[in-house]
Amino acid sequence: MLKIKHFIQESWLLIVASFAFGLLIAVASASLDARIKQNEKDKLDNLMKSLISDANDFQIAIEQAEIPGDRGRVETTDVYKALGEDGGVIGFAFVAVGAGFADKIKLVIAVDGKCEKFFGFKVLSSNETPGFGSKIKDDDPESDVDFADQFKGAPAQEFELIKTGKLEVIKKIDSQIVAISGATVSSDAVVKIFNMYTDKIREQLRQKGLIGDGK
Amino acid sequence: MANESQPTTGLYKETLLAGLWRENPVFRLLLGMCPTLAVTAAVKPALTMGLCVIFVLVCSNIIVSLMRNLLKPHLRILMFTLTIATFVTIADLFLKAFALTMSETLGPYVPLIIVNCIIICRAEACASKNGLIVSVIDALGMGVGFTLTLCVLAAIREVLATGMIFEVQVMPDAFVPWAAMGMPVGAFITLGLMLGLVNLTNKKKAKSSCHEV
Amino acid sequence: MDTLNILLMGFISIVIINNLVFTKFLGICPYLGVSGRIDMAFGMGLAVTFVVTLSGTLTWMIDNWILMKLGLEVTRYICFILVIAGAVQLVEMYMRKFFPSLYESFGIFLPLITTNCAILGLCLFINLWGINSLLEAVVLSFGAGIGFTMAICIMAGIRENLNLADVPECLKGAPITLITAGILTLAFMGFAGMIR
Amino acid sequence: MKVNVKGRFSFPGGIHPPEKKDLSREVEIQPGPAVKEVAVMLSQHIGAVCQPLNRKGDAVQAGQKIGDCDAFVSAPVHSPITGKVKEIALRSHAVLGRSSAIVIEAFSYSPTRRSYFKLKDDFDEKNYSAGQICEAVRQAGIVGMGGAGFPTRVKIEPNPQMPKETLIINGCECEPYITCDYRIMLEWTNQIIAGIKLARKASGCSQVFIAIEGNKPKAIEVMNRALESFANSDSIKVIPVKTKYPQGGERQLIKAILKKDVPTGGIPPMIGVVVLNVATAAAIAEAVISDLPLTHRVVTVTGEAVAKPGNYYVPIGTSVEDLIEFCGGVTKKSAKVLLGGPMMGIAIADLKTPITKATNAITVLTKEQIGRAKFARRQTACICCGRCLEVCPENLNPTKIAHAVKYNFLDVAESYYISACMECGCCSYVCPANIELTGYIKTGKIFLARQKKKIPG
Amino acid sequence: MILANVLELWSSVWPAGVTMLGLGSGFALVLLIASEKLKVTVDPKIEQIHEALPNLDCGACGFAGCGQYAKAVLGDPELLGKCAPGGPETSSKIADVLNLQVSDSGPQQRPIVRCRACTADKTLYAQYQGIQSCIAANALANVQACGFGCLSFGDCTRACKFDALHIVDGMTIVDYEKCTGCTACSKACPRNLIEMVPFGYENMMIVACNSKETGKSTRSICKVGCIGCGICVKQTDVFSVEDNLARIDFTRYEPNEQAETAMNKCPTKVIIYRGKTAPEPPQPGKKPVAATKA
Amino acid sequence: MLKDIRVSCSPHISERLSTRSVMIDVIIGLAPAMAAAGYYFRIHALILICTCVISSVAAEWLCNAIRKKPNSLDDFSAVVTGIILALSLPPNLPVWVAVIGSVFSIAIGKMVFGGLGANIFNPAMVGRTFLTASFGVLMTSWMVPVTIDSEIAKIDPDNKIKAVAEEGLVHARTRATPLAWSKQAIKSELGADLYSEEQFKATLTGEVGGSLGETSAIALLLGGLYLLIRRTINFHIPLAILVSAFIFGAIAYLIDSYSYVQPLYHLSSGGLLLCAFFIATDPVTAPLTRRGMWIFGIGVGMLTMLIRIVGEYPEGVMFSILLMNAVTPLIDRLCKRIPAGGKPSA
Repeated sequence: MLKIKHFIQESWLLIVASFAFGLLIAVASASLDARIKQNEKDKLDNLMKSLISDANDFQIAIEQAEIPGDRGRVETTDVYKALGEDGGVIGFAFVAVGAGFADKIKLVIAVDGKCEKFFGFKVLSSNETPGFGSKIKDDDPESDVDFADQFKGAPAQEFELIKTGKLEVIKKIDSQIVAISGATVSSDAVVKIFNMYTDKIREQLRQKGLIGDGK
Repeated sequence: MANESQPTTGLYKETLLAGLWRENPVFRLLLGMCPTLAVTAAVKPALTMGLCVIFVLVCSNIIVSLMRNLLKPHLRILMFTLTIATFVTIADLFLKAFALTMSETLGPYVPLIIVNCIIICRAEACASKNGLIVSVIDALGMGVGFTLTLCVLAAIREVLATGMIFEVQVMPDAFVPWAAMGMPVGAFITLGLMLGLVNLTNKKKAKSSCHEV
Repeated sequence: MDTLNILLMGFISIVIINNLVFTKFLGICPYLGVSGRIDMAFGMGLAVTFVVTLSGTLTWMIDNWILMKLGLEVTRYICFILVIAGAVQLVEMYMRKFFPSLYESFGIFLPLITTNCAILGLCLFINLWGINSLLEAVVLSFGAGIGFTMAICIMAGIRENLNLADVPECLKGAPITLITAGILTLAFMGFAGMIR
Repeated sequence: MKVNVKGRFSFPGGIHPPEKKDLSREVEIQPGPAVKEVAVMLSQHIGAVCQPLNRKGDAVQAGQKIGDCDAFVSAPVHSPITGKVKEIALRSHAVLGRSSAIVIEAFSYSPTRRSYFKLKDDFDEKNYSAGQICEAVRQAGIVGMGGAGFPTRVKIEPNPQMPKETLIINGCECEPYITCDYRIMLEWTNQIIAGIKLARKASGCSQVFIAIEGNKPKAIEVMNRALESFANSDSIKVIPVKTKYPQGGERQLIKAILKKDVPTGGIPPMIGVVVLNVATAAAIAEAVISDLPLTHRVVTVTGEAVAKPGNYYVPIGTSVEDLIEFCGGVTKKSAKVLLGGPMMGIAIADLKTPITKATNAITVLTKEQIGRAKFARRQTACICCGRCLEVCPENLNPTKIAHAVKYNFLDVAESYYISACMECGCCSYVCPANIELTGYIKTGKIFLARQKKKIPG
Repeated sequence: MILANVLELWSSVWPAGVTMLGLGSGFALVLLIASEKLKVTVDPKIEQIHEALPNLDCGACGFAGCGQYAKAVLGDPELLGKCAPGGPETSSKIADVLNLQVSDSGPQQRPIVRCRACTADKTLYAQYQGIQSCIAANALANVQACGFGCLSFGDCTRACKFDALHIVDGMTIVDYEKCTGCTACSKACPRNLIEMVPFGYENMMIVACNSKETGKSTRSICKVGCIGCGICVKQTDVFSVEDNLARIDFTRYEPNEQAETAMNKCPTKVIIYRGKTAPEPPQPGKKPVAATKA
Repeated sequence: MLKDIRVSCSPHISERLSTRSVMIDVIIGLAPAMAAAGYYFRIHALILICTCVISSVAAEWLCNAIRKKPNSLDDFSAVVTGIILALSLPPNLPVWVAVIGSVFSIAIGKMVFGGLGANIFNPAMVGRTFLTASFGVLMTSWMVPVTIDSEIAKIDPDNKIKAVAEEGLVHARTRATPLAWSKQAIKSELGADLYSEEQFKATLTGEVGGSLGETSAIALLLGGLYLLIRRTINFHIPLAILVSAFIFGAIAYLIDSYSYVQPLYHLSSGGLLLCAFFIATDPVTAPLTRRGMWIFGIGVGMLTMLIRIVGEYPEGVMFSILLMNAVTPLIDRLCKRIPAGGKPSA
């Protein structure tokens, strides 16, 4: 039989310490929390701003929008609306997540106010192979055009990944995306993320009445 | 060597220096290999990592040293890890608050400081047996030794993998970066060769135990 | 069927493609220390597999069912490590009592499982990857353990061979193990991009 | 069991080195040198060492027993000549290093050529009982004359635990150069068959195979002819086996003929087999019928460096030096003197080494041969080509064992069954890296034996 | 004001503290129960003995390591004193743990090499080619003319964990400063040349020969071999001659004049000093019979 | 009467065979492939092979000098490594990359383990994999054989793709290897039926883009046959690799013949033949026992096809070799030989 007294005797240090450490962490967290939140928001804002350069402010349009991902998973994301000078909605932006070559890829994707054209995307975080997959965010010195540039102004519909194409094909803004040579998986991942989110976001925006129901 | 007229100062000095070379945690004690390999693709994260480790090491050594007489055997390890985890959490929060990019680069390797063998080993080997001052000095020595090692390794890898150090180009333009050095391969092989070099400096008599023909 | 597919893919992925040792540098200390002989390595691998499955499952439960509900994510690390350290100590005591010979051969490395980054690392990665089903968490944890066992057994086989070779004196032990591990990571690159 | 005489009986592994037997194969057995002094080793065979029965200065007769031992696995030694015991002193022994020997100074010894043995025409093994044969064999001090020298009586004596069924007479002589068994088979055919019959009777075996390598068609023919002319020969069959080394090894021979494996670490009687050398069979006949002890044997003196290679009938205890001298000495190119053949023979440095009952040949190799052979060339690293595994007749992994010994991992060597190695030398022979595999394995075995002896528990 | 701040902080902080408290006490409870229920009664003595041992894992005791020995010695006190590197000091420590009276095991055992032939002293009939190891060479008869002397391939130096043996000019020299008396060298020597003797004094007088050949044949192959002449025996009865070889009874040996005289009178100078401060052994006075080759 | 005699352990005679003669055999076996490379890539082949051989030999010499070990150049193993490495590199690779590869092969792949015989991994493949990881772009820029008119790339699959895409190429100066384009074709859903009799013939003669020595199947078969006849290699490993690769290729082809090329095509293209005859048979890194060799060969064939069919890389040979090298000790342990008389009792 274990006696309470015995238990206290043996373990008081651990109990006291865990309590104290719990408090310590909580205090630290409480004092730093605001800053951390601000940091994260700033980063997101900056990225969104760089995509939708006309925007003055970003506000949450849909909280925790649910996106059914591949293999039955559900991803949730906040959709922000970008407000222009006049306070009108000039675009939407959201964080999109998908599986990359090595790890998850997080993108910030921006579409215009009618959800017809993309403003493009920025990489929030990725862990792609340096030199290959990391080209989705870096400039490729080999080719004359950026992979990400292909999305700028592209129509918000299903993308198709193709492997080779002349410069004109890359430069041409359409739903054909030319893969980065040697980093097909990463390119594919980006295209898949776009395809996964576009329709669902548009649907949800429609439901909320934030955009018209397509003409 | 300890100066005989000033035994305590000598001891402190020796404890401090031990961590730098003679008992360098990476080269000699082979501790804390995971961050050594994982965060040394570039100097900057390596340095950040090193600083975090110093912070956690010093703090946890202080706490462990203070409560060393109250420890019960079956809860000893638990207490150590608890202490370490607390300070790692705090360090992590600080990084997130004041160096967001770095925090993202290091990713899960910051919380993994908790299981960095250096810290728990120092807690076990030094702090739970020694007084406050010695523990702190030991922590500083070990931490600085660890950081320096990390930085050296990171510098080699960063130069070869990107041609840059601290994101400043140091190699001529004609240099084509060796991407592999930034990958796991580079980490393992560079560290392996460095360990070999360090072993070479050991003046241990190489005794071959095989029957040669 | 779909779930099964996810589980299978996740398992293969963590065993081979995202092997903790080769791609995430986790568990290097025991990897260097206990890979001298195959039987020891195998035992260590099994011990790690057991602990990692246990703690992966437990931490997932605590994380998703308690901490996230209470909004106490900040204490995540401290809770994880508590769970792991507790689990390891339990295993250690249990083994000491019922499998003394096994306990002897592990020696110092059993308590070191606590500080085996592979275990905490996996718990963190499960959280990071946003695994949201218990079953998947269990499978991934188990797979991580198997992956570790595989890596350490391969290395032990190689090191047993290297015992009978004229390795330069200064490279014996840890250095040559690291270099071999480096080449192994090169080899495992071949699997890259197969899944995910 | 039906035996296909034309079949090529063989075993897995093995090699086929150049035979080089033509140096001495056509030379008839000749009497050896007129020795002035012989040194009879007290330890001539596997088993207990004999105790000398004489003192310094005693006079001994030819054939007189001069050393004996009570142990079961032992055989007495006899003086081959009439003379005086000069001293009991240390002499070089091919295996044991310095070992004590009875040195006998001859009063007068004239070399003979089997003058005192003649097979009687009315020979019938039924005249002898099994016990009688065994005792005669024991008293004559007969040991295996093929190489190892295991006391023959122990081999042929019926053992209730291990009933013997098959007697294999080993006439393979697979080592290069050596021809003494071949000559014995050609010249003493009848005597061998008499010996075989006696051994069959003593051991109670029901079938007898005489294994002769395919490269000795003459011997096969002679044997077959002799068998036909003898009564009671129906259970005795001559089997031509494939010409390769080490076909003459007991285990390989049994594998080749009976397709059975002798358990590792075990002996042939465990599976009901006895293997006797042809020379041993001849000696048995001599001992049982004429009551003559084993005091002489046929030794092939051969090698490119010997002036007059041949097969000689010499008293046991003759020194190698005397024998080589008798064969016209050696040419200048000589570089290595071997007791036995080039595969398993032991290189000796001290030419005063006396020959023993188990010495079947003295081979003198030339400098060129040495230079061309292993270990004179530089050893390179093992490239794991696996040739040694292919030729190993015991299905071992020689390179692994050798390297384990080299780097002092004896437990690894043991786990690769170092003890099963019979040191035939095939692995060293084929090794392209010139690694002395056999040497390492031998070293490892000695090492292990010492370790087991010294460390308690 | 401050109180309000603290209260506010407290209200945001307490859940963390309480959760941790719960978790901490939960684990403490589980571990406590486990440590009680699963307690293994390890004899604390084993740990103590293990601590007392030098932990070199040299195997001199005949066990796989210090841990194994600690266990064994607890079960069987007879095994006490087997730890050579630790010496009597360790033995007494272990005895303290075991509550035993340590028997005075006498002076420490140290190895002596019973051959003093340097390369020039040795006669070779032939040139050895092959594995450079004493065991391998010894498997062949007559690698050297002397079948008893040191082969100087250094099996003992390889066996020594303490770097205490060296081959100098064909002679095996023990560095008694480094030697711990672990007996590894004496086990390694295939010719059993290395004998463990009680080193009662800093330097010990030894007969540095192992040849059991007759005097005549010893002389014919080695300048510094014992010929079994027995001159030393006449000086003091510490010496004895057996199998043509002089021996010293080390249990009775003490440095005195008779022994000194015996050493000086030895015709082949085979009686020499060995030890920490032993002088260089003298060269034999008169030229021995020229070595003959076969 | 006898002076200067020697003693040594038995046996006292030996076969006249040495490591060097084995290596020279391998070099002779590689000669047809080198000749084919010389024919198709002219000066590129010469430069690349010379660079690799010279730098490999120099690296080995240097490593030995540093370790103060006797020189081991005379066993020619460094030459073999250099040649195999050169043959598995793209023809127009810059010289300095080849030097890095050779040095890495010899130093990290071989010498740190203790030199020839101790290396766990095939040195040439270690070097090639390192180069692939480091200089991905350079290592996948293929050159068309000079025998093909550079204007009309008659077997270039990009023509087909072009026909579909109606446009030119991204990198007009480089051409994909047959395997790479088959992979591309599959991914861009053009179908694998681009395969034709003519192209198969081209892979046999070697008139296609690809690594220096991997293009000509006939030359490699010729060399392999020589080694088999000389008994320098056993037939087990090559046979196991080719058969298992064929079977796996066939399975994939049968499942979806639109997406996967015919199995024979897999055999004749890429590095599979070079691997089967010259790389996987490297005795140092392959298992010792027959049973082990079968397992090893099947493993290499299987992994190669797995990587080719499912994986990211068009060519899987180097990875599968390294992977199987890594498990070779385990295979050897699994296939431990039992003495003829069974395990000794007790």
